[in-house]
Amino acid sequence: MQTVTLIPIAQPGLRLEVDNISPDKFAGKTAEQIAALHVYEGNTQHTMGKFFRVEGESGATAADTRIVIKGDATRLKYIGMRMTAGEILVENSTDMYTGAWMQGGKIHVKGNVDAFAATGMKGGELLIDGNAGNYLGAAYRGDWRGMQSGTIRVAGNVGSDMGYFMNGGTIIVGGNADVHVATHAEGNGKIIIKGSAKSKVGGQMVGGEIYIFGGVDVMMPTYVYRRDVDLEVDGTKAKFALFEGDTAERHPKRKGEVVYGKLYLKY
Amino acid sequence: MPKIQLNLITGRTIQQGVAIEGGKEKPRYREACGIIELDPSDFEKLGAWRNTNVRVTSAHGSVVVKAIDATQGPHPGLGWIPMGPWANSVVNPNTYSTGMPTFKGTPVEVEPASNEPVLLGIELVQRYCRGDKK
Amino acid sequence: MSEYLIKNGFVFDPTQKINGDVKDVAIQDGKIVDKVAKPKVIDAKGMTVMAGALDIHAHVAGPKVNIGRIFRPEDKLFNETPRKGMMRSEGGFSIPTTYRTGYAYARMGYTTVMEAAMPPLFARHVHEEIRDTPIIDEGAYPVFGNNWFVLEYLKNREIENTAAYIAWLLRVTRGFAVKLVNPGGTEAWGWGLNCLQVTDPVPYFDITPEEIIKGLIEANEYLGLPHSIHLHGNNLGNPGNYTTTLDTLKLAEGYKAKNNFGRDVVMHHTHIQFHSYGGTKWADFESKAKEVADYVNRQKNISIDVGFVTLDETTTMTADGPFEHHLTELNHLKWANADVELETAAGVVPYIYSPDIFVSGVQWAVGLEIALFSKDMMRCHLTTDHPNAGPFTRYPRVLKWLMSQKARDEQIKAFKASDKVVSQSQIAEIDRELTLFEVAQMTRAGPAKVLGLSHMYGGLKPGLDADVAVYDFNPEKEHKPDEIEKAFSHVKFLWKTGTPIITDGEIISHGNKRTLWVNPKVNENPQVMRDIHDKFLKFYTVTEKNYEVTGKHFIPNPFVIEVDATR
Amino acid sequence: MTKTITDVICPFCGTLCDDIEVVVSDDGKKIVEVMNACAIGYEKFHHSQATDRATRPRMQQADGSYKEVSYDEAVEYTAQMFAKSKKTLMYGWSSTNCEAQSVGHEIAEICGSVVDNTATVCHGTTLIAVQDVGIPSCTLGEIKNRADRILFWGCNPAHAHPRHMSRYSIFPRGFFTGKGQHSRKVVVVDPRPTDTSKMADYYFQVEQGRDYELLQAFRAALKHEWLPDVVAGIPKERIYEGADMLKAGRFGIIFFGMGVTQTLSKNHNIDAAIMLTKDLNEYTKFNIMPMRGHYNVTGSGEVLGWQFGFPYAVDISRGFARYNPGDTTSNDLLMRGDVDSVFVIASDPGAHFPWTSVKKISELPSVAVDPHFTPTTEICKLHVPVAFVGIEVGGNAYRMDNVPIDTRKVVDPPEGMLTDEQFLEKVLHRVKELKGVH
Repeated sequence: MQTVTLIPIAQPGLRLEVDNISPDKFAGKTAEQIAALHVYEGNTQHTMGKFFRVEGESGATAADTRIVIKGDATRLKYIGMRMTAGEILVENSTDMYTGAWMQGGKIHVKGNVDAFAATGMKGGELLIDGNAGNYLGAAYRGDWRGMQSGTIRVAGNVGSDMGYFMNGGTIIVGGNADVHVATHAEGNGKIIIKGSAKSKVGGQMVGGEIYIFGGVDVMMPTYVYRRDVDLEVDGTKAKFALFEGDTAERHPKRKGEVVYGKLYLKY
Repeated sequence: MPKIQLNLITGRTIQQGVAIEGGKEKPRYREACGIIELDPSDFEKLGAWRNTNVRVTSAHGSVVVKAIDATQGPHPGLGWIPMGPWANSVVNPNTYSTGMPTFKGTPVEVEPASNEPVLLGIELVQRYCRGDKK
Repeated sequence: MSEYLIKNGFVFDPTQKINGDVKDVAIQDGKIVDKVAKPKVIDAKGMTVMAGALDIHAHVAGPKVNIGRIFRPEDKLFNETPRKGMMRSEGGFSIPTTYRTGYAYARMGYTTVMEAAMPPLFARHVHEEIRDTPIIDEGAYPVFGNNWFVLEYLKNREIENTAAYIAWLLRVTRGFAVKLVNPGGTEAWGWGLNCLQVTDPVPYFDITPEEIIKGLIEANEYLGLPHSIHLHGNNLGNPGNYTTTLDTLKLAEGYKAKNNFGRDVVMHHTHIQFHSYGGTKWADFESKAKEVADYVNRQKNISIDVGFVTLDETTTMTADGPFEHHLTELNHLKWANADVELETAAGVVPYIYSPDIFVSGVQWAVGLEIALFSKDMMRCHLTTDHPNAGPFTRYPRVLKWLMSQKARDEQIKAFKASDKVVSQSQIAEIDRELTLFEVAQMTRAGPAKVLGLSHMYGGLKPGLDADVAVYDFNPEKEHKPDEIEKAFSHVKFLWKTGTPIITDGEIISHGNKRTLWVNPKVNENPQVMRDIHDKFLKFYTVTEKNYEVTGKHFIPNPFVIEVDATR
Repeated sequence: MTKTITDVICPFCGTLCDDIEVVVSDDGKKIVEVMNACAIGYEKFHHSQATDRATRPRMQQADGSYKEVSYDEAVEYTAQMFAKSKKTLMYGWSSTNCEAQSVGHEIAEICGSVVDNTATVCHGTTLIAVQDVGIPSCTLGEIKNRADRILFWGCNPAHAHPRHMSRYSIFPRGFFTGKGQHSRKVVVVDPRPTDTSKMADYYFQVEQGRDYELLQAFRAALKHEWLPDVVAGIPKERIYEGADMLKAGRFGIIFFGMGVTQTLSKNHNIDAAIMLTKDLNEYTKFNIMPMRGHYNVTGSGEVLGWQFGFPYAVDISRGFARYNPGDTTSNDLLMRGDVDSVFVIASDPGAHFPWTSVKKISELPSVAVDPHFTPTTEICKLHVPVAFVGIEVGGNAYRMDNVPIDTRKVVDPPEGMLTDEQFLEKVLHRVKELKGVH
């Protein structure tokens, strides 16, 4: 695998749209060609080279291209947008839409990511050592097809609306979650929160699973306690209380069984 | 000095509507919107006179308004400031990435401030834009 | 003096029985002429030349179209194009912005489009969107089939009063024709009910769809409007509905067209694909296209447009309120509804016609069968009931299927439930391939005649408007299916009333777009005027004075068709 | 000799009353009397006549004071600001006509700006919910003529839409509702009793911030699902009773306002309310409608809708339209420092945005186009006073139920004053010159 390193040499006045920072766009290009790719600051088109020193070589394909972003990336939007393969390592924090609509490959952010990371994610892996903003692994506005597949791991806390309209894949949160977890989730996505959650957890959920280790401050009134179960969740063996809901929603039947959203609370 | 904790909500009143069309540079706008409506029970806790000034402080800012009796109530524990610059000095600007600040449901602290003036709307806004707002 | 001469093209013009002869077409000051003196010459050698096409039924402007745009941001995702030169930015797939709508029609060689359903109370909105749709001439059909005035007049068989009300409403809304959508059923939807059969009573109003349809045919012919009544029948989209459709079509029997616009039909039944279903439930769903097409072939006084299913993710929208509620119950996708006081309703629901779903496959077959079983292509028109069965931008793909059995076979093979689609339809047995002459009938001459606009559109006869499309398509050569689709997706040249709009495939002008409307004159009718005054006082929430659409800011460039119906 | 102009449209709130009568002086220059309007509408018509209103543009000076300048200078400053900016926030649009909005949109497309309207702090979250689950709705006449269940959730028309109850909802006698108020059951849900709840047959005092829970509980109650004893401060018995009462109607309507759009859960509150409405259509006929605030905020959404495909928060910075509340919305853009100039028209963010956002506006090149003196005009670098739409110039507007009504001119504006549309046309012309487009 070949590595391309981007070293910021200037900061934009506004946020910078770098949807071209993706193994798919870099593959088969020299450092010069990569430096000539476009980035956008509002209505103004710049070349990548104006903001980054580009070092190294990309691989022939996305799959064997690795991108390392050093320095301050907090004003960079759309890193790895729609990437299908390869790797991106961000040594600090990023702005919005990190890994939005990604289909494959891996993004590792050592700092925090802002809102809308992994919007409409179809596959691949997103690793966040810090915190994530709102709408992590959520659907784009109006779309009933949210996160379809893939894995997101956040070491820290996440904002509101994680897994909005989630249809599949897994999100694992080391810390706490703000309001609205897996709202409108359907199908078989899975969210694990090792810390605590606030309120509106699993609201309007039709299907999927939520595991919470640290409790919920206010439960939805439309979840019904079923039974206790012993489980191993992401390496933790424990007893969980199983709630099913959202009882206000329509629920499909599978083999004569009504399928509910499942909420597991650790004792 | 007694202080009370309230949950602050904001919104329209017909007086606010009339005042904004009558001219926001006029004292009438301050009379309509530079106020906080408190439940009688909260007045008791606060130990302040009706129609005296109070300072309302949240994690997001602080403003002086005139405390009056709830016109639509009872609503113990809830404070009401009509929408406008006074309310917007203290509301929670967090949009939760929806574009909408959380104008309703801001925890605030209310304390008597009978000697502090309630600024005119435009005065208030110009003050904090010039940065001399604490 | 702007003059153009399009030389050496293969010309197809059913109005002159010209079938691919190599001819020249001359344009002078917006009209087709015999000859020109000092023209700009365009060499169309090896290309196909036709009149600009007409779309007789598409939902392109107005409240429900805009609900579709507004509530489907995901329909715009990754398909927006930026402003370029004088061209505005474009966006949207199944419900494109007004600018993309105008550009996309022009690119396909379309120059006239009819908005299929205008709620009278929202006429201003419809006209604002038409104003912002470049290039193409447009008209809009106000809906009458559930209008309280119409229901009350026809309950007492008051044809003259109905006609006077129609004349008034066409004028104040700047409307083009009389549209009916699920007659009676949409009023029933005001109470969450429906009328599925033409004999079902309409709640409270004590009238049936049958009586509404016949009454409006009579009123339409009393006025002698350019277009016939334009009907979306009852029981749309349900298995076994073809019997309702035949009952509906039969209502036209015995009526004769009376008008000065060369129109022969008294009823145009729209998107008949949605009305030609057999079976008793989705499981035994089947095509009844043959039964319906055969009846239409026999009956010279009715015409149809098809509403071809294009197998896309699209957005359904119709004034058939109860149907859209039914649909959202089936696919559980977001549902918008808009009931309109005294007049109509509308619903909007996204829908995915998936090649993996057997019913979608059969619906695709039904549309194509209707066209391929039709004997008179002047009375069978190409539509997708945009965007209901698919976006209008798929017309070239539909042409590919109509013109190539190979293309159809490829699609049949691609269906997941291929065998079941074949067994529930007849599409696999049909070897007919439409000719370019028939295509010109379906998309030009036919709709122009049925709309009563053959004096302006649909052909290349000297004296007609110079709407001319040149396709890079050589009819003498063999073509792979996809080459057909490609050629008709993008004209090489296009003129709109003599103004060059597209040259060498590039849009160079917004043209001189017109809004068509019909202004019938009838005898003074004090009773109808009193009724109107009374209904506005008691039941409308806008005043009578604030109802009429007036002013250049709504219709900057009107084209009024006067009709004298005074007795 | 005065003359009376009838069927005048009131340019204040989304109720868009069109039965106002205005008596004007015989020279057509002065409004003498206003009839049928509510207190707010009456005030708007009369204050438009104020002698102390600004009639020429005003440029902010170094000391913060304002100096009168010509319209030409104002056009030049504004056009230069647009041309030099990388991303201008064009905010407002809700108290002007659709024609002016259209001109502004072309400026935005040429300059690569963001167009956002007041829905962003009003019913923007409603629009997000509509995009997620749709909206079964109707025109106000359907309610007048058919409705026997009227539910006001988090809205207070007695104060915000004063004539709504008499014209459309609680009191009118319609075709199937001849007994007016007696044909209807009125329900109010609000964290505090209001002047509207005084008129209600049922009042639910919801715990502030728990509307989402209560709405979902109502939906569950429709299906007789289990509920905890108390939800959001309401005993479950009352929730079951309320659900049955809504089901028992023939035609119901839910009106909702900023009580839910601006409260925690925001779009989710509306989402749940819309789904409650959809559920009720399993049993009877039900619709739902946002109580839109400004008289033409709906129109701004419609025009943006057909021109760009999105109802607000439209980012055209790259020449094509993009939309995502949370990113392309005014308060997020301002607080994140993601715009470099601000153009405000027909609204007052200075009074209605959180102070942190207002401060950002004051720090940027900024223009405020407004007939009034407002907190916004007094912190922007340039104030361009214009004629009052709906009083001194006509033009199209959309009512809260999307019904388009063409507003009327009743008097002339003061000598030499421009309208919104005229000023924007001049700016567009100049911007095209500066950008070299035609």
